[in-house]
Amino acid sequence: MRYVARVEVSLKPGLLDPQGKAIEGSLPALGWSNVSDVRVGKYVRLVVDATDLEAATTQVGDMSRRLLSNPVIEDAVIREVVEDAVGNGRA
Amino acid sequence: MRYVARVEVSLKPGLLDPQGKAIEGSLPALGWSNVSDVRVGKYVRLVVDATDLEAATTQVGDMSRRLLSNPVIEDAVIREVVEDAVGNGRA
Amino acid sequence: MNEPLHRRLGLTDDELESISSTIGRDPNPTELAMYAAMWSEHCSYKSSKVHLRNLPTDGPRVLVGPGQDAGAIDVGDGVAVVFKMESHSHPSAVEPYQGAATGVGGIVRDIISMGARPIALLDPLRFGPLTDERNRWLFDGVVAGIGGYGNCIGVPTVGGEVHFGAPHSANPTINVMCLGIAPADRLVTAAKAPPAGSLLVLFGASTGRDGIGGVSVLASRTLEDDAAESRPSVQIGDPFAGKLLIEASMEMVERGLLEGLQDLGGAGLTCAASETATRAGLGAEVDLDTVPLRQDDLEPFEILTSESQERMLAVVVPERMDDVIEVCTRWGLGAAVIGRLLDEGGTLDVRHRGAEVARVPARSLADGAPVYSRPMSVPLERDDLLADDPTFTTMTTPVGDALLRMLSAPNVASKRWVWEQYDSIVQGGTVLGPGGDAALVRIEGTLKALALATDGKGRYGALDPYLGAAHAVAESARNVACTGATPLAITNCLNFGNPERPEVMWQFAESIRGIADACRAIETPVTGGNVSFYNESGDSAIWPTAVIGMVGLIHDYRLAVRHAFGDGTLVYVMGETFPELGGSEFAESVLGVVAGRPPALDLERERSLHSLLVDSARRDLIRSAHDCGDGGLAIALAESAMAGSTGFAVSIPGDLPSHVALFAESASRAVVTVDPARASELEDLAADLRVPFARIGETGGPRMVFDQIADVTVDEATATYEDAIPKLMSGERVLREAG
Amino acid sequence: MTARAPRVGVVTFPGSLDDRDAVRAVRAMGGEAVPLWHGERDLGGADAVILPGGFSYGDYLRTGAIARFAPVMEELRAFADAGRPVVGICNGFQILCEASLLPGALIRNAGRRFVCRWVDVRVETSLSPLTAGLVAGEVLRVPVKHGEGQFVARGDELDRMEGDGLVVFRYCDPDGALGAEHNPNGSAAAIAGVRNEAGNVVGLMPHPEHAIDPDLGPTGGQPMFAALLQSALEPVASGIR
Ligand SMILES: Nc1ncnc2c1ncn2[C@@H]1O[C@H](COP(=O)(O)OP(=O)(O)O)[C@@H](O)[C@H]1O
Ligand SMILES: [Mg+2]
Repeated sequence: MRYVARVEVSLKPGLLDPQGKAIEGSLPALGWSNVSDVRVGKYVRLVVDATDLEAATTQVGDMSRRLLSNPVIEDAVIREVVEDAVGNGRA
Repeated sequence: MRYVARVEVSLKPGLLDPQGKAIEGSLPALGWSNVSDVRVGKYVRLVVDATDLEAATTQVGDMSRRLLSNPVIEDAVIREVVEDAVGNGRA
Repeated sequence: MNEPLHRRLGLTDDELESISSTIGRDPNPTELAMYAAMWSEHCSYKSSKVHLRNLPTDGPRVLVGPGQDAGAIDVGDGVAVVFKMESHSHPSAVEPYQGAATGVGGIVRDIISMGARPIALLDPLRFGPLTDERNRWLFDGVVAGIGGYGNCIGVPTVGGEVHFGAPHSANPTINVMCLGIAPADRLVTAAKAPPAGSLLVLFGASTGRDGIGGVSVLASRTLEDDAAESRPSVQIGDPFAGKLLIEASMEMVERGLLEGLQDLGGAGLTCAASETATRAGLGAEVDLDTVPLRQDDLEPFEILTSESQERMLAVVVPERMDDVIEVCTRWGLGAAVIGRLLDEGGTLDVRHRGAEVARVPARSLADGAPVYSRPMSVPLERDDLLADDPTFTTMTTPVGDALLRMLSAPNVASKRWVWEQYDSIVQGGTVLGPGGDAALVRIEGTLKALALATDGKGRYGALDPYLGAAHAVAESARNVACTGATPLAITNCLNFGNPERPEVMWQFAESIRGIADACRAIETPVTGGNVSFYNESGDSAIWPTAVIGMVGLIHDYRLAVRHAFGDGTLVYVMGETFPELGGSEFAESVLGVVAGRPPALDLERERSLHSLLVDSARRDLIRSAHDCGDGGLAIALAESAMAGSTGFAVSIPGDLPSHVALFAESASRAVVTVDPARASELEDLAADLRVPFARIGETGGPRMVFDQIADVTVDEATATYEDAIPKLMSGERVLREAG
Repeated sequence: MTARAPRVGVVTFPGSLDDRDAVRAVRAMGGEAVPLWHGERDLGGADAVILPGGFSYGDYLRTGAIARFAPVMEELRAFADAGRPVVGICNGFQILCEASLLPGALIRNAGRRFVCRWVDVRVETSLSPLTAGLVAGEVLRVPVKHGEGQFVARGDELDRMEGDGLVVFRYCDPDGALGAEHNPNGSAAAIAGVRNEAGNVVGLMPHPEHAIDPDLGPTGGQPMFAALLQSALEPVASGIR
């Protein structure tokens, strides 16, 4: 079975997020002074072939820790693992 | 009211995603040969002060188009706009 | 975990006692954290100080010697050159991209704090073999991190080196050197004594909970299993803020707004405030409530020891404050008055929420750490290693094959993969970038250029730390001289294992002795440097690695000599070749051993060679020069041929076996080419300077011909040399995406 | 014709790096350089404007994404609409694309990594402020240094650009031949630089300002800056349309 997974990787809370800071700094000049706490992360979408949803989820979790993020500075959160509707996985 | 919004920005399908390709290329060596279609995007999380959910959503949509993504190369998807439970917005 | 707090912070019982007797009471936890940071090995140099005193630090050109944020020399025309090298190995081992990036940011701020504009970076690096997945991840991330920061702040990375050795697997060695220039009369140094009442102004990024205890936890301990615990001390770099910090600082210095300027590095605010006060010979008060914070729930000790990046501390007289704020605002940087220098007592008085949280003598933090004379002993395996000399093995591999094998050995192979990831031309001063013997960066408005090279000899150091360190000085000076520049002064980074082990301490002392002897002979004083200990895991330490950063000067960069061959010249070897394959690249990559006695070093001969190289450049006498380093004569010839896409035909004189003659790494040699019409002039000069020489052949054609020994096309050699590292790094088999 | 030295404005954004180099290049080629500041709505009476290379705002969100909102950009848009010469180099090119003053966009290099090297580019049209007076087919040697220089555009947009002759430079070998091995970043159709319809706005990834001084290397930037100084004094571009 093919499953589509979406993983969000973000800097650990407390660590400086220069990207978020830069965006936040630019917003008032664009007329949005009501925005705060901007954080930017990575988002990874992939297709995994697995026997069932559970197996797929376990593997994605494993990958998130070992490859998609560096646990020293980042947290990875699996947002979604769903069965791939025809062709959905195609990027 | 404070609302937390999450926006995903990804390269348009068809554009080469070197990061996704690099991750995909490194997976087999780590024992995952069942993964494909890896795409890496950005994910932005922010807190917006607005009168209600609709206003917040409109503003986030606006920001996504004008600043957070470049429509020539990227798609932006608002994944979520929810009322900020106490302190959630804090990074 | 019911260890007492001071031990958990890395202080010994004796150190605690010394603190208590200094302040006349038991320190409170905040004070303890401040002392732990300042008295850490990284900040206090407590194990290395007794040895560092033996380095020569004086010379007619030295403006600022060791002890300041960076050293400085006078290069004439009222220009001061400020330079320094530092390590960022520990953070890079757990997060290569950010570890390396923040290493660049840190060394750049050292230069800024002297009032100098950074104009060049170099990055000497050591990794374990690239056949290992984790080493590739580290290599990839570190190089990307150095580029990520250096490219973004607009300081060209013009040189460096990369070597690979198994002992660096668990502990990569990441050093970065920065060089800047300033009008000599505008250096910000201790010479200027700020008056009491001056304001302490913290500007740049806000302070967060990152890098708490970085120096005491990461840099002053080994990376054992408690790595997980030390992990949060890695910081995230913000090169954009770093660039703004450069511009704002330069503007303040140029407008004369500052009485002093200090970067916030290891031990953060505690270090900056205590050193500033100590240098001024005054006390200081700091109010932590005025420090701009990223999170509002920081404890006093966290604010005091946070190593958040991209911050500087300025000393400003009140009348200048408005101007300082104006500059910071224009560059989009926050600035806050966090305290002032006080007349009385010399104490550092820290307040938080209206209460006093620390009150200690500033000088005891900055200068009061104990100085240790740690026990030393010669490593047991040393004699065996020296006895097992590969110089005397018989050779079965054909020389041509050995040559190609060595050209593809990662230590020798082209480092283009690395330096193409660095902007080496921004600022428009790069006369010679990466790829040659030394980089040349011109001094704007003059015809002068600074020559820069870094060298460290890992294998030699492992076999004989004294020789290893002395060779590193000699080779870096030779690299500089090859371009036609006169070596002037060095900085260094000394990377070693755990100093509490007597063998490591012995290696360290021997290395210092080697640097000192070589620097005295070559007349290149030491203006500063950095010591990085605890580079080990379990009982396996890195190779003792003394990395030298050499600075030289050429008076007219239009006369600079390159290493590439041109057509129709005569090829000379300057210097003499001996049967010396101990610790050589040939021994490692062809015979598979790291053993033997490293080549001897005659510093008088070395100096004569430098004179020859500098004189012939000044007279525009030679067409190319390239030193014989790793891989010896054969590799030097091949590198010059590949650089100029021009072959050669040589025959090797003497009666050494051909592989010894070609691959021996005897010191004090260079390959030089000359137009036939000027050959006798070169020979006369060499004779005058008593440099032994041999004319071995000529340049031209598409082949590299070693008479009767080997014959390889330049194209084949180039393909082998250029493809080696990209091939090892390809297949995109790289763990974790950096950046 | 005229004795006046052309005035070329060079804008400094927070994070601009090659602004000083661009100023130096303008001066070396005989122009008068006018430093401009991102926060001012004033082009200082410039005859032409350069947006220089660097990492404006750290390029954190997307290259050029934040810089395009700078106050000076409003002035610049009017200046460009009036047909005056505008040149974007590297980050400047990225800013012009983000601002829709040029077609297409620039994304991460196909090879994923930053690349700093000398390349050859082939002039594709003389209808731009950097190529006026040059002949199509001419090859110039200049350096590139960027992490996000892969030019992309939608398929139909690319066709239109080719049809309208909007491609100004392509990466090539020293003889002008194209090939993947000469394309440092995987750009579509080996595109190194493009212009707008009117022909007065041009952007390129290579750095001509770093190829002026023969003591430092090849001088492929000289003809480009000579063309720019020439174009700066010419009447408002109109015939190009
Ligand atoms: N990490 C690096 N960063 C920048 N340049 C490098 C790096 N590694 C090697 N280089 C460059 O490659 C060239 C060859 O390096 P190396 O073989 O170490 O020189 P040498 O043996 O003469 O000291 C030098 O110009 C050096 O500056
Ligand atoms: Mg050399």
